Amino acid sequence: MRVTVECYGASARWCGSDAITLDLADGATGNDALDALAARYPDFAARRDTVAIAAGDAIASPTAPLADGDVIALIPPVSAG
Amino acid sequence: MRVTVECYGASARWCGSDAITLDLADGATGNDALDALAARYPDFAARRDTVAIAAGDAIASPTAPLADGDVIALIPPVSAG
Amino acid sequence: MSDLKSLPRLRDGALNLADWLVEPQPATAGALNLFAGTVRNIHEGQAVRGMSYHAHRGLAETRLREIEAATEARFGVRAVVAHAVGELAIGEISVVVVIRGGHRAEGFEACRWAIDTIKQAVPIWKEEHYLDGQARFLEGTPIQPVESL
Amino acid sequence: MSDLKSLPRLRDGALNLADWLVEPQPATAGALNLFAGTVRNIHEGQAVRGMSYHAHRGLAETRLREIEAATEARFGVRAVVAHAVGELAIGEISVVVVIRGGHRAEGFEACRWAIDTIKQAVPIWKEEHYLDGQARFLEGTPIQPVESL
Repeated sequence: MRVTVECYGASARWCGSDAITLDLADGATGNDALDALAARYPDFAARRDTVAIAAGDAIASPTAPLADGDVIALIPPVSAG
Repeated sequence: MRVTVECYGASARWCGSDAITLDLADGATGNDALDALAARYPDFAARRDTVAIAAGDAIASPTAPLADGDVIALIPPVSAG
Repeated sequence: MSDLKSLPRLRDGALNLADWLVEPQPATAGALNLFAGTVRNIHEGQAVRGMSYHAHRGLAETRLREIEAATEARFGVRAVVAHAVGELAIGEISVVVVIRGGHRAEGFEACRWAIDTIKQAVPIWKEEHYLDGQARFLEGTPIQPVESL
Repeated sequence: MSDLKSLPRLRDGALNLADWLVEPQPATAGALNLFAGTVRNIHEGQAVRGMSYHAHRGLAETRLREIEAATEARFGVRAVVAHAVGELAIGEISVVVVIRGGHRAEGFEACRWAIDTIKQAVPIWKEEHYLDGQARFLEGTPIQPVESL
């Protein structure tokens, strides 16, 4: 299945792009998507454990299964204020 | 000697007037003025120890001697804000 | 824009927030803290219709400026404080503290210290007017020196 | 006066204080606390010329409203919060918290909690632009749920 990953804040620098398309096995979770990114982008791999995933306008569990066509967002450590 | 006492805030209620003239012995201090007021006004006597004295735009020591013609101010407990 | 520092800190009638916020934020500052005190419609269960603020004007002006300077020196911030005198209605502003500082930690501390000190060191007295027509001076705290607080 | 509660909390460009102070003080409130964050001209020794604020707009808007509601529930006050997105110059306002409450104790606590929570729970990222032409995303903190703070 195919999942689109939107890269917010510094995560776009770590992955070299604002949006990435991943081909994942059926039943893959958010964690599987993060693993795929970490395998591909060393700068992302170093920060993987600080990054949350959003789906729509909410934080998503990294253990929930994704579906074909899903769009998820990388939420790196925040610096609002 | 003669001293004028200006009564601020609730002290005007305790003494029944905004300003009082006291006749005091030469060399009398702020404390002597407060004693004279306490002797005359029971409502003031009950609050005497909570009241400060100002002279000009500063708090004055109650042990400093007064001079004929001095004007002092009663500063009862404050409630600014 | 007038030079705020040159104006009196004691004003007749309710304060207007915008008057006390006209200064620009210093380029080195990252935090702006404001506190304003307003007249409430109830006090210890009694319905209030308004408040009169009485002051020893000379000493109050001196003390407000001392508090401003002490706040700046203690916390390394810019401070402006002001207090109203006279009749105020419910919701109107009686006191303002504005702090401009590097970071929020000292901004909050400076703002809190300034308003706490104003309440204990400035010769101003609140006289509450109740809906039933009665009026009463509020109990206060014996006046403290600015630097003791 | 528009109904502030119905407007977005995330705004393009620098915030204007007056926009966030239009609501009347409730008659039961005696304290108004405001905090505003502004862009500083120096960060860790480097000269800064401006800041870009990037956001996950949908989640940031949701989180800002959650923080407003949580502040009101926790501290028994009225709260309004807002955050800027986009390019800001030195001295401009990036974030505002307005608290209207009964007394100053809860006003200061609510204001501090709201800004501390915004900094840890809202998906916004600061990109600093330096005088030498470089730019850098600031290190942040892993995003936290509002209610954990």
